[in-house]
Amino acid sequence: MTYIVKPKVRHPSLPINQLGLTSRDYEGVMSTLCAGCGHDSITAAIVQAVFESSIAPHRIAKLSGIGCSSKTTAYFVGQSHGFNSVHGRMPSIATGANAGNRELIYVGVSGDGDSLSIGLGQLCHAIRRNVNILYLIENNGVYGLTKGQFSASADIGSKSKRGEENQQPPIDPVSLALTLGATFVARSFSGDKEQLVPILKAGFRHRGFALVDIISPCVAFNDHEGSTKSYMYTREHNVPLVADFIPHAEEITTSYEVGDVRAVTMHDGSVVQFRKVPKNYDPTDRDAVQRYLRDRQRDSEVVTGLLYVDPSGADMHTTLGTVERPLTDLPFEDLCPGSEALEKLQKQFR
Amino acid sequence: MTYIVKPKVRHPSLPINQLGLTSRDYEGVMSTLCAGCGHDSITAAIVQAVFESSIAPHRIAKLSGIGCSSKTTAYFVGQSHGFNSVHGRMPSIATGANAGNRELIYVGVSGDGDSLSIGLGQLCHAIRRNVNILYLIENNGVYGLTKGQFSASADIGSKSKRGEENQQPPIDPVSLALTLGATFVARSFSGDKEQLVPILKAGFRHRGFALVDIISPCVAFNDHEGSTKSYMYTREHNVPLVADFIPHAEEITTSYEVGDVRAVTMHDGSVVQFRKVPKNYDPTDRDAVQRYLRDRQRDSEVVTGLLYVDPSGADMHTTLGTVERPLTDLPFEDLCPGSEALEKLQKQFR
Amino acid sequence: MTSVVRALRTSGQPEPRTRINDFAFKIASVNGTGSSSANDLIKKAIFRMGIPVSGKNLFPSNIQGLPTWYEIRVNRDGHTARTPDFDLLVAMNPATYARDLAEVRPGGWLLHDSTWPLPRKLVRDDVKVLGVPLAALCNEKFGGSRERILMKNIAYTGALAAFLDMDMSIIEQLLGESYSKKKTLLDSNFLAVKLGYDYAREHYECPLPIRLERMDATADSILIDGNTAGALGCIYAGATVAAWYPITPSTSMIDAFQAFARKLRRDPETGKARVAILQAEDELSAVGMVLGANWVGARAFTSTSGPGISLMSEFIGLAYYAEIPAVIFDIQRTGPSTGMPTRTQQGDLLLCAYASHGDTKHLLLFPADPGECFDLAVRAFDLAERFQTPVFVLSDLDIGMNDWVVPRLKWDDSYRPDRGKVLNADDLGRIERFFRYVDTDGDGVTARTLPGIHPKGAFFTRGSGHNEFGAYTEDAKEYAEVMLRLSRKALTAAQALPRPEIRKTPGANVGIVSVGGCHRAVLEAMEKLAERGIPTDYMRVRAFPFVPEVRAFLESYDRIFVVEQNRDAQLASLLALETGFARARLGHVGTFGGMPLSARDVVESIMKALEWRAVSETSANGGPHVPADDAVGTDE
Amino acid sequence: MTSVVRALRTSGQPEPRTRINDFAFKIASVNGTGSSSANDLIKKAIFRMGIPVSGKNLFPSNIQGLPTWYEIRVNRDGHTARTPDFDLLVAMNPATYARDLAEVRPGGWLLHDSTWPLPRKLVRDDVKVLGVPLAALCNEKFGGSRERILMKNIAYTGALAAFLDMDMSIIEQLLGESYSKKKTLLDSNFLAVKLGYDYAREHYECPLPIRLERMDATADSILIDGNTAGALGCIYAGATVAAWYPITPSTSMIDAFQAFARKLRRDPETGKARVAILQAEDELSAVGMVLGANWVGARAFTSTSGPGISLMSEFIGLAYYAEIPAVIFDIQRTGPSTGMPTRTQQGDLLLCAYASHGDTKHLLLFPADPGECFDLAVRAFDLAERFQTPVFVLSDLDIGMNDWVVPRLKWDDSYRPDRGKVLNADDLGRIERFFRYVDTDGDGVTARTLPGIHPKGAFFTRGSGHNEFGAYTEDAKEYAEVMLRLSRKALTAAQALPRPEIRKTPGANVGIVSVGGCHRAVLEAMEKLAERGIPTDYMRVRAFPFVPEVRAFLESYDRIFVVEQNRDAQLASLLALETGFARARLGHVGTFGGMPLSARDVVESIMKALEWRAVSETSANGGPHVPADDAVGTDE
Ligand SMILES: Cc1ncc(C[n+]2csc(CCOP(=O)(O)OP(=O)(O)O)c2C)c(N)n1
Ligand SMILES: Cc1ncc(C[n+]2csc(CCOP(=O)(O)OP(=O)(O)O)c2C)c(N)n1
Ligand code: SF4
Ligand code: SF4
Ligand SMILES: [Mg+2]
Ligand SMILES: [Mg+2]
Repeated sequence: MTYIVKPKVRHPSLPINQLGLTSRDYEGVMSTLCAGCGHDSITAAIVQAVFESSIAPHRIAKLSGIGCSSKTTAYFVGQSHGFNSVHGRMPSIATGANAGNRELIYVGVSGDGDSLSIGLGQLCHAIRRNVNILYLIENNGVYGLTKGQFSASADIGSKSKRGEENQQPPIDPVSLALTLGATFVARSFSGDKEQLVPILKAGFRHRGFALVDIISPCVAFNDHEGSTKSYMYTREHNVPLVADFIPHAEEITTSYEVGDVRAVTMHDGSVVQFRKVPKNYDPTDRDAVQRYLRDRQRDSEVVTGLLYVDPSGADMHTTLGTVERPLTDLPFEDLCPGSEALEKLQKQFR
Repeated sequence: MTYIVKPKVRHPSLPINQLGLTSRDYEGVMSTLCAGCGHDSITAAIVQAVFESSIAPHRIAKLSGIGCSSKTTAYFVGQSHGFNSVHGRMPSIATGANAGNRELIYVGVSGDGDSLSIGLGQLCHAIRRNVNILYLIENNGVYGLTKGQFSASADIGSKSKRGEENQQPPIDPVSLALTLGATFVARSFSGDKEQLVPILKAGFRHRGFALVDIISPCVAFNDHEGSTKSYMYTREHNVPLVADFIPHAEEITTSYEVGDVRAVTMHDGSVVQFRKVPKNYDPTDRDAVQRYLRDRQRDSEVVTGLLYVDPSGADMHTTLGTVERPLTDLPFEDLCPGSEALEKLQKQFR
Repeated sequence: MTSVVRALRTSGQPEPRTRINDFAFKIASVNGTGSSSANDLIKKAIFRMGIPVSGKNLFPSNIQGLPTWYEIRVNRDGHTARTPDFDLLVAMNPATYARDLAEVRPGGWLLHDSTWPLPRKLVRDDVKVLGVPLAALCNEKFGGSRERILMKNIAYTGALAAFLDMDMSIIEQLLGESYSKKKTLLDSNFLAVKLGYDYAREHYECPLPIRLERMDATADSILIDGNTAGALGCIYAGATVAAWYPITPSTSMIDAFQAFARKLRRDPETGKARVAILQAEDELSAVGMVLGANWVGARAFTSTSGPGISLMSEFIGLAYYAEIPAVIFDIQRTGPSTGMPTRTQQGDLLLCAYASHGDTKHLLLFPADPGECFDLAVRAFDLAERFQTPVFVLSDLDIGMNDWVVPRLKWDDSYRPDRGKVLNADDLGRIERFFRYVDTDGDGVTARTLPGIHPKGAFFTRGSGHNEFGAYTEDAKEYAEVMLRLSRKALTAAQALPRPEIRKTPGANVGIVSVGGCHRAVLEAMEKLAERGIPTDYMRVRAFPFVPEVRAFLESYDRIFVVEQNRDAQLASLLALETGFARARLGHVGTFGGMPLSARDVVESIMKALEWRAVSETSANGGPHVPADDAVGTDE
Repeated sequence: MTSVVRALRTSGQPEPRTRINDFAFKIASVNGTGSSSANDLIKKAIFRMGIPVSGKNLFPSNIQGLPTWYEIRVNRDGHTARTPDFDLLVAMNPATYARDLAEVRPGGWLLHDSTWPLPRKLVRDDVKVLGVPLAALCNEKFGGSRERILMKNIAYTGALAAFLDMDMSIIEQLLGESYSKKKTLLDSNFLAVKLGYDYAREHYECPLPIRLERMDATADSILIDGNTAGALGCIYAGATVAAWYPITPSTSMIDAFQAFARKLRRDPETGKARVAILQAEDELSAVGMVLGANWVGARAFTSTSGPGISLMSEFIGLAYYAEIPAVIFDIQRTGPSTGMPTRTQQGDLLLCAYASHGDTKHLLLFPADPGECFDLAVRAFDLAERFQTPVFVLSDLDIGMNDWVVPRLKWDDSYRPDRGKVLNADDLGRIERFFRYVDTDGDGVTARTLPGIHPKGAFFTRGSGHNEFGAYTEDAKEYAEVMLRLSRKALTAAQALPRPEIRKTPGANVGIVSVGGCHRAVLEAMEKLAERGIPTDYMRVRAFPFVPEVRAFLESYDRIFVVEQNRDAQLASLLALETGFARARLGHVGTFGGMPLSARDVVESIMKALEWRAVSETSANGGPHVPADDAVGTDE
């Protein structure tokens, strides 16, 4: 069985981006996921975000673990390298890759099982290192690929397809990330492309670990009555905050009544404008954000949107003090001290 | 080299507990740690706590990972089984042991490296399962046994012996545990036995995961000027909350002005009395506690004490719905359905 | 392909006109369309007709929309290993028409949905076409697209019933059992069956020359998969703790254990569970839980597959060195790495035998079919506790997830668990002092104690260097003492393991060795070889480490072929290491592409090897590069 | 003990009155008391005198307060393997007096602190006592308990200098170098030396019959440990990413790499680092980082020990199957499990060769000393990139953490990294389409591309089943194609690996095979065996998998002994598996108690085996249970 290549008929009408590419140029192979799977909608949002951001496809590096969600890296930006690694260990691959070549644009796609069960330790430590990557958790509350067991993000009382109730408290990646000092934390919903795309664009620009927890219903195993990760439940309990992303050098046109809007400037000069956020909601105040989320949670509301951002946080390379140029680009001459140096330094071993 | 047995001269004067045992009966083999190591003070506190709680030594099960801290399970209660397992994976051993025999009294001893680096995933999931165990993190900010590398609990700016400054944000087990829904969270200091002992006693009684993060200076590698885990630094920045532990059926004598004290009753009827806590500090209000800790933290104060307790939380067995009797005690007859049943149930395979 | 092979391939052509209870057919469909219940229905109906049958489910690592196949073999002589020769193919998936058609033997049949005209891809002049307008028939009778899709599959069951002469009363009965509580479903299903059945009989001469006929060969048998049987074995062995992390193809074993436990492990008064099933956060944690539970004296196990074993490696070494019982089921799948999660292989033999760093050796059990999964599961717990060490039960996807015909499971009510040398409170009360690792009787096994029993029983379990008293040591002599005793223990254990199964044929000077799921294919191959004038003797190893008679067998033949389902001849490797026999003299025969082994694979490779007389030399240097390998590997 | 052995043990008794530059002594002290700097001083002074010397540090897995030993051997012929025969013992630790005294050879000397009367435990009539009141001398001159303790150790250095006739000017020079910036420390240290030196000369006839004499055997050599040399190799190979998790005995390799990088890898302008050193949260993460870095084209490595390899197993399988370069240093320690972290062993050979589930085989390099750690580190990166697979450098605690005399390290400035088949932007621009796993030239190695270079270079790296085009597959044929190519690749790789070192002796019909750190002990043993009329030939394997000449060597002798430091004859196992040679014919000789191998261990076992003429039979069934094993194991 070889992979199914999508027919690439280019409609002359298709809009093109600054690189002269159409959105079709950012697609990948045909998805093999179930019809209606939330993950496919996220794939579509990624394609749109990368296209609109005019990123050269081959400058992107796609990383994932194992799971239905992790498969999706094959379904977007076919002209970029992808690494479908092992279950739960993608964060370490990403960390090493980024250490070697800091200039690539990294996007990691994972699932709630991949990131919150087997991969929890690596996720936490990648956040701690503030590795420069856009990290997506396609969160459906179950292990889809292994047929629907509860994952660590399943809410108490949520029912499985067989009718069992989950009794264990969930691990919420958002509050976890905030507690661990993450510098970019968002939650979204696969069904809300309008909200998701700008978050992804901002995430690509963020210099550091950008965590986006995306509720992404599993139609095969967790989209039924009584599940708290179903389309229906999420739509009903979703409290969306909206943010617009204005890339660097694009003038800010949209404007709202003062107080209603709050703008945050990213390290590269692009701006994130928050609207439809509660009065004096401050996306740069970690504690305030945490408090707000917990309060909403108590009324079992699911707040989505770009929730917290700290554009000034030091990423891994800043902490390591590595050269600006990717280590992979350094000429051997800059790396090997040569025979003379070897002669000299051996004095200490005499 | 065989282990060094302590000379057991029994002073007739030594006080005895309800079981007629003296504190010497709760000691273990001689410590091989560095003179002055904080871990040894914690060992002493454990001995006192178990002695005063009149727990039968052989009903205790001691578990640990690998590290100087993990070695200490050999240094207390020599008449109980100990399991010095592998690095960072003790929580899973404890979970399985507790699943098999829920009646033993489990104490796990770990280090900041053991629990927050290699063992972080297992720690988080043991907390999530609310395994019934008193879990100690002997926290010195370094990997002692491997000679002083920074651990994940090292604070930003803390200096190593060689003078390097740690640049990565620390993982704080206390706020992590609170975020993950832990039902018993405390922080203490190896140098404050008076505070530590009652916390340990309460922890033994708590039905569920009792996390005690204990700052325990490493005199060999992290007790110098500039370290935030040194005796000096901790003494200077310590904000101790005090709680008394009154075992079930012991009448509550001590009394304080109202408002100044707050009592929490554990599931077995014993009572924890909080004094020297800020006005209307509520150790059962998770969010309030988290807010208070972060505020103090901002002024780089280290709050110690029994910080949060939820005596009503369902432990692992409650969630699993297992029988009250330890599974290890069930007679084989109750476990094996026998030949007739086998005959019957094979109909479905015809 | 050598002449021999070609000869074989076409041997028996042209077909005898009718073949009763001796044929194979394959159903190609799309996963997630409910074809599996249709396939089960067919398989079970044949079984109830008293005819030996087997089904091989070739499903994708995907939940919905990809190609999936189901192979059913009927064989009156009880040969139920996979066969790659198909007499009939049911083509329900346009995406795979071409490759599916290619698998039909010359002179065979193709059943397709004739609602639409026959596509070019389904035309082959040496294959007869059977058209049944499944969609049309169902669309007429059923509403709702989902129902129509499902019923289409039930309908081909009806058509097959007609073509193969299945007993309709049995089909009715089976449907009745499955939908006893859902009358409407029962009706619609039976209607769908009838639709296909009647259409076939009206438009074609039924039955076909390949057909079924009631016989009485399965009365004392059941149709069961190894994961279900193994789970049942764990229940009967008295296992109280199961810790696991989902991974194909082991997941269904825990599902089965959970289902059995719900029925058989409830406290009659309180309704509470007499078992703890822990879904761990990963495999490291799962096996850690198993060690913890065994340490307190519970019978605990985990079930996983290759990737899980790799992750458990560190803990396995701890269990070996600290001497903690543990039962680990490895339902092998195609490796390395993630590999092909829904394909079978015997690729973890070497890993499991010596898992973890340092000098280690573990006990392995090799079930050959679901029946042995039940028996060896029980045996595994006894061995683990008796020898205080990890015991691996090496099953695989084919045994674990496919239904096999096996004798009814038996249980001896006098069975009591062998807990090994465990001192109870009285024992401890009597002795002066307890030392964990002192070998009093020289068998390498030392007494252990459980926590909470008695103060005198206390000892310190550690993976660090320890002497026979259980105390920490860095002393070479003390350390070596314990390590040499562990070697002694392995020798004692080998004697207690299941003996190899040996079958002799008069005049045989070729020996065949195999393991696990290869068994049935080898037995069939031996018959075929005998027909070709090549009598063979046979040894199936059932456990590791090996007893001396294994070496004795190897030494008694000019040519030895080791049949196994992996690339690198891992069983041959274990034989060479543990018996001292030259690896170069062990010919490697097997497949490793993920398909269950067939007798043809075995016969072809051995014929070829005997022709070329070159196997040993080749395998000597090239290790796995026995030409046979390549041929078979790429034949599939 | 057999007669032969006893004969050996006492051979050469009574001692010749004087032995120049040919003796060994041992210093017993308490760890954390600074004795190590004293021991280094002694060792370096002897080295500077131009005399071959070696030091073995036997330290506990503990930070302070437990017994620790340091063994120094001086040998004019360059035999610097460990020797268990000590002429002199410095007893600084009352806790171990008894066992320490027992290690002195009859007629030897004991140096103790005579501040206190000679304890009974230190009395042996065949050992001469040298009393020096170290404490008294130091308490008189120094204040502060810490300083007094430290100086006591420096003082025995002085006494030894007198007894052994060390060159004081060299000691002065060495102290000057270490304390160039700390005048006061320099003075106090030299004072302490003088105290011991003068007292010894005033109260005893100095030097002793065992003494030093300047020679010129180390002029072109250095005194270095393998971890430092290996780290330097990584710097020179151009490694830019190191990911690790602390574990004895590998930690010092990363420490050294960090130290070298600080000096040699700074951007002259910005002072920023041209290297990224990542302290991971565990070994799974460390190796994951190494794979990630190699995937983008950086030369990345990790250094760990046994437990780390076990944890890395799953990722190692991914690297093998997805064909990602990786360099992994395994500084072996005594296993299994935590084992004895501060003792040496060669216990991970089998694990590393076939790590991970499924069919895998990895490239291994075996340095014999620190010099080879440097060379093979560089070689490892070339091989990993050329063959796109993990390469293990199997060092051990003895090589990695002890100082060895080796020839000065050389560097050829014309060296350029071998990046293997990596397509650059131009290559990609030219071709029509890129397929990752198509083998164009039949050597089993296919071209790879790096991310970010060119749109056409894009491919999908996966550990799941894939065909030669890099596409996902569950097809047996496509899967097998790739797996068979990987076997082909291993054969190609074997040809590119370091060849075995072979030494022939006229008339030898006994062959010895060994690996890594056994080398020097074996060379010395060969001389001793020759003296006893047993000429032997020798092969040291330097890499795995093996080339055909390895098998050829095995086939040319009546008796083959495989010398290695583990219980289960792991090298013999690899030889049996990969050459096809009968494991039963490979005699196992070795120690596994954690002490570096000595020539005596080898000679004794081989003599014994030749006496008993029983090795092969025994090892046949019992596997590792060659009596030699036991004897040596428990001799230590
Ligand atoms: C080491 C290992 N253990 C188990 C598995 C089996 N497995 C594959 S995917 C998966 C869970 C996937 O869940 P999630 O990450 O939520 O992805 P989803 O399918 O729900 O999108 C598991 C357990 C594996 N591939 N590797
Ligand atoms: C798998 C594995 N990796 C690494 C080690 C080496 N190691 C032993 S203890 C330790 C860290 C201990 O740190 P911590 O838990 O903080 O204990 P401390 O010594 O500081 O009390 C490490 C890395 C090991 N034993 N096992
Ligand atoms: S199983 Fe669930 S997660 Fe997987 S593809 Fe289907 S819907 Fe999506
Ligand atoms: S090294 Fe540090 S942690 Fe370890 S024993 Fe010494 S003081 Fe304690
Ligand atoms: Mg999921
Ligand atoms: Mg620590």
